[in-house]
Amino acid sequence: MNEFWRLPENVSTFGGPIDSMFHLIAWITIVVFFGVELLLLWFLFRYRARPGRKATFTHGNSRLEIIWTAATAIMVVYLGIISRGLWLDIKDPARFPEPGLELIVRAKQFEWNTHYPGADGQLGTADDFVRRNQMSVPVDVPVRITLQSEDVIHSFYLPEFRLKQDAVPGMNIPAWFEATRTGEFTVGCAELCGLQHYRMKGTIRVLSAEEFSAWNAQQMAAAPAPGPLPGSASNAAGSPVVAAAGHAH
Amino acid sequence: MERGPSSFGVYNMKLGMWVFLLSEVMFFTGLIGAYIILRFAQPDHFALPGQVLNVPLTALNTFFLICSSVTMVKAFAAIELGDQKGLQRWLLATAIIGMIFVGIQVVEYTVLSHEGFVPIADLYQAHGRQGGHEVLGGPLYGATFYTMTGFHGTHVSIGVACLWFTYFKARRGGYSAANFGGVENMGLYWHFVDLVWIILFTIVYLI
Amino acid sequence: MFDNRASKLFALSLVAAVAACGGGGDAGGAGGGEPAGGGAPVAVANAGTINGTVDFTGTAPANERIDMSAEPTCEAKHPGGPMKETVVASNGKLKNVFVYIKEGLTGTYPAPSETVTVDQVGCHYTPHVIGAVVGQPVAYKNSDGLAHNVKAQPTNNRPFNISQPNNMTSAPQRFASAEIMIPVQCDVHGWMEMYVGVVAHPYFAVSGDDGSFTIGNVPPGTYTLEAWHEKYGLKTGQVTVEPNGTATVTFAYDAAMANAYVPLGKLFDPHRHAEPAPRVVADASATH
Amino acid sequence: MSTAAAMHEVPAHGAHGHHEEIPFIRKYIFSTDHKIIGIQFLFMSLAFLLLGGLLAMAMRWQLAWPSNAEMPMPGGSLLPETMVNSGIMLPEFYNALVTMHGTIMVFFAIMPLLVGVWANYLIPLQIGAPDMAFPRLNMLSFWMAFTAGILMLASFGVTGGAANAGWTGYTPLSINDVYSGVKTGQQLWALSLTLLGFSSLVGSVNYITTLINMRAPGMTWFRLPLSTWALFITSVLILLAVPVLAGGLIMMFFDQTLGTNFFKPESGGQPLLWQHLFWFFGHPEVYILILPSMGFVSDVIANGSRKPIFGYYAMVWAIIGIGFIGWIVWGHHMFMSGMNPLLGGFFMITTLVIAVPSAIKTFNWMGTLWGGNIRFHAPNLYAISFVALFAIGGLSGIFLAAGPVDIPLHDTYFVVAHIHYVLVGRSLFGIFAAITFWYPKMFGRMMHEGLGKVHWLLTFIFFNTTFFPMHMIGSGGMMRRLYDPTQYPHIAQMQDTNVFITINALLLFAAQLIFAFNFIWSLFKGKKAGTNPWEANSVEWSAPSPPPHGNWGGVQPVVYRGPYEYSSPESEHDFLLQTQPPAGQPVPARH
Repeated sequence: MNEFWRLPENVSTFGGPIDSMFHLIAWITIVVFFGVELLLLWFLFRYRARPGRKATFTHGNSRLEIIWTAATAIMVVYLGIISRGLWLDIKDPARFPEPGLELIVRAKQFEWNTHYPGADGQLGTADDFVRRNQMSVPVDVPVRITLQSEDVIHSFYLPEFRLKQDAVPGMNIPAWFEATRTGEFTVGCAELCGLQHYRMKGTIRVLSAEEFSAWNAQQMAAAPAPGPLPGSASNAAGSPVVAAAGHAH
Repeated sequence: MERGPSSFGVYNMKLGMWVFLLSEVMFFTGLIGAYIILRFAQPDHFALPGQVLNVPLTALNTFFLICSSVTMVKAFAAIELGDQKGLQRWLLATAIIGMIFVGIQVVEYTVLSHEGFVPIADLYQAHGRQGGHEVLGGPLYGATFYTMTGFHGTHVSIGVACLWFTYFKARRGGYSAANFGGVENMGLYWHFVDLVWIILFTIVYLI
Repeated sequence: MFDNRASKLFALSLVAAVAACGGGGDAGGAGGGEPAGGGAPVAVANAGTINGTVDFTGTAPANERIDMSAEPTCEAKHPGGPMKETVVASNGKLKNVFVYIKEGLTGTYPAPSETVTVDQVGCHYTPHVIGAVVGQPVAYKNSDGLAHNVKAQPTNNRPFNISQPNNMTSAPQRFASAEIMIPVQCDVHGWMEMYVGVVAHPYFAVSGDDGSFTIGNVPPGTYTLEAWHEKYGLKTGQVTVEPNGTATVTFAYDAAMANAYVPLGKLFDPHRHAEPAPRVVADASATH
Repeated sequence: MSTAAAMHEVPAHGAHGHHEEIPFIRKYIFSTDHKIIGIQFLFMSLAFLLLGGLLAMAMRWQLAWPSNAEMPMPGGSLLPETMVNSGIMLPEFYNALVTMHGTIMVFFAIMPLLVGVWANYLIPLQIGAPDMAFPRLNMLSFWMAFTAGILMLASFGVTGGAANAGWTGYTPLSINDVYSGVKTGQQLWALSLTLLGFSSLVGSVNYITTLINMRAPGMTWFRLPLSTWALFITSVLILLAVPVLAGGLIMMFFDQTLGTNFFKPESGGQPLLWQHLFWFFGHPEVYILILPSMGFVSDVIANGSRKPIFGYYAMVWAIIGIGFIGWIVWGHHMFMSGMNPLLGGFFMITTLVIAVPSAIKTFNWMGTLWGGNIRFHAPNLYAISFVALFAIGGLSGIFLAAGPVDIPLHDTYFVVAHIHYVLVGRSLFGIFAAITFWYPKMFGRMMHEGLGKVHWLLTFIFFNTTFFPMHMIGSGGMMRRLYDPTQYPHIAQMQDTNVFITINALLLFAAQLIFAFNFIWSLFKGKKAGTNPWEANSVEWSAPSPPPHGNWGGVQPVVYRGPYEYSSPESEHDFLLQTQPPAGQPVPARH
């Protein structure tokens, strides 16, 4: 089925359940689809107009109505219940696993700037370092990210991780993922965010624990974050954190 | 043509007015809903009732509007009995009270904006820079306040215009005990505007 | 709804009006009303030249290294590793300083027809600082073969934002009023930035690698020059240009001025060409 | 039948005399006749449909051969440098195309085609009323819609170009030209939609009043044809949903123009507030765009299979049910927006539940075909393919309704495929069925049957070849509104599919020209149609084709039975007009 649906390879822990649910729904719908369409075709052939023949005069059948209403209702409610559970496991902050690494992903037209805690392991301190459009995370570690936006709404999209979450200016939106294998994957923007929306892409590198700590150390030594241009849109919008905290008099 | 054979028992104009008012309800629901959402999401951008707004003045204004509803009812009652003079008198009263309401609202706006309570962020900050004393709440408060009350004010003004139209038509004897649809619809609209104001007053000024 | 158009029309009519009376005022003025090129010599009666240098004392701070790894094609064009061009100073001379005649000019100077072109190579703008006459066409060229966008954020002109998904040259942009300076940036490559100085006459220049600049074809007279640098801010100087003579001027910048005030989007005009309505009123009341 | 026909010969002539009195301008331009207004809406929205299609073709071209100077878009050289530069379409223009295609198709093509045209044309005819309750308001409604359309088109010409923040106009992109590069265009967008909102509001007040108040004697609620039922519920949805959008649009316009900050985060505004307001309108809107088609198709299928609609009451209650549940599902458009996930869980359930009434309708259409005597005339072909495609559109919806599965699919081409199966596969096929079915009533001539069948076949094929593959590139991870898919490696490898889609889209568009030709040709050359060419039952088929001013020329039709009494033993034919008096009862001449 995968090559039919062309799902990208899955490399996150919750990607598996999502995919199996996708395939469950896919199979249900395929069965229903062929059932309906074949029946339709049969009716079209069997009851095509022929001279001197009158159609059956009936206004319907209550038992049938009840049966197919109930059947559909049961199916969708079942789907609803199972999908709600999985949904909350992925999206509800109360159910997030204990993070091994916390990052801020701060979006702006048209960059994904990932803030790393730096030496003191604390975000929002002087020694944080920022990587533009290139994330690196350790494998098999739950990574918790806080999504922020400097200007418009962006959508943080990791196809291979089955992760998508909007970044809304003025909000701090939590998300998490845990990579299951090392490699280099795509970071995309899934919400129209302006002229260069299609170029708002980056890469995420999943490293082994050792590689990551080495990379982290090297980054802490390297250059600071590039500042914004004077009078550019990025500081016009102001820091989302500040905006969230309210207006300063 | 006025009413179809298997009709609802209400003539078209009246039914149409009811249906129209339904959509008006949704319009104000949208505005008020937006206000409530914003106020809950950003409490520090809003002031408590009475801190900025002049509640007593508006309370008086509310009282006037309620009176105008009463006079409107009187006008309708009068024409049902075919009392032309009564109709004209009460319509006139309603129109005038309506104008008083709008007038007071204009005064309120002028005072508030001079105090620096403005809907627009730039103006708001400009006022702060020019040493105007700090207004509680922010431009967001102003924006929601002026939008909601402004749209209501527009409805009242339109109502007043229609009232004058109805009044002059009444003076030409345009209505009778047999034909008072115009007055009735005018009343429906006016009571609706009144009702909306009572809700707005409660939510914006009191809560 | 049509606010930008309305305001633009208004501004233009204003330009016309002011220019007209200005032109009338200095009928005898040298070079008045004659077409002038962006720095290119045209016939001006016994025109002189201003030669100058921009000196720089102290050690220039190291420019910020750009992380271009996300854009390999660009990175490849910077053998020494991509750097920002905030301060380009070598043996005591400062590059990319915008110098223009601030006061002392009379007459009106129609926009030259030739286009000033800014190229985008290796995810850098070249040149990094340009000047243009009010109304002169400025075009942006993309030679990188990958997506750039050119976002100008003036204070007194209409902002624009042009995408260039591939090699191409943008439609020429014209700035309707004088402004020192207009920041231009690329949203795809946050490090890409350059500055445009828009003045109401052709008497401006940008200092080169050796810090030198030349403003040619200047009508005789005494002028106040102003120099602008994106990090070290403003300097002013006086020159007197003799008929057919050459005046020299030197601006001395100094590493100690690191946190100088750097104006952006400041209005400038020797005798109030092309200023938006509010400013005209304000200045008028100030000067009379 | 004969009596019914006889009953109408005389008034028809009488009415002709009546026609001469009305001067052309008042008869055809500023007309208050519901039929003329319906036809005005028809011409306007078909023009917009064509335009919207053209915009889509331009987008598809860019997606197949992205910013490729070797494959310049045909006619691109005619466009200004701000749209297409040296043979390459600029993102500015592409984003404007995305936005305007969506806006025009939803608000200026499909919505008027369903409501503006058929509510105006059918409601009075199907309930046996001489005209609308408020003919002048009706005229106002059309001319407001027309003005709104002009404003929307004008935005292409203004500085900065047309709106480019998507048809959903998400804030703050849509309110701040520093972010979008478009100021006037976005303002015009908001204004135009507000105006259109008022137009449809006035319209629905009219439809609802007419339906409640002006039904012919004997036309009880449960004798209404399903088209009218659907249009009634649709009008109610418009009445209650559009004001909310209008409120939001006005706030947006204030933000753009006055500098208020309802949706600007930097001074306390809430970007998500706009999404809530928009989708609170937007989801009922989706049903506004589908319910009428369900109605038309029910009528056409019953007529085509010469059989009473299966489970009429179930059908009516399904329509009403959809109308109600439609109000509490809007959040599924915001699963990824940062809305509280618990809220998301709630919307997930409601969204899935709304599948039930849709399923009921599908099964009932099948039941209607079962045991029928199916005639494959063009309208019925459209209607049957509607049922076939209805299944796909509904089933793909289940993927998106289930939150976890929506995570990878949200904002991808899977959504694009889904919405097009709904809006083209359902709404548009329903519209084609309706146009071909009621064309003879409108213009007194039949559309050419052969051309109709050809158009149906080609449309059906190319529609599926165009939109079905979008499901796969969607689940393959191609985001929507993407100017250049080849930028992403995981999408670039599906580029051949994009080319395939584009080629089929072009063919699909070409096939529509057949319909356009058929439509215009039949106006003049079509076979003359009798009063009841389809041998149908509902009241409009007892009026002359085209019906005169006043529809029955002063005669008040009387209704004796439901609209679906096909093949009833009561009649020697396989159909039985609602106005046909029971045997032995005389025709009452009412005035």
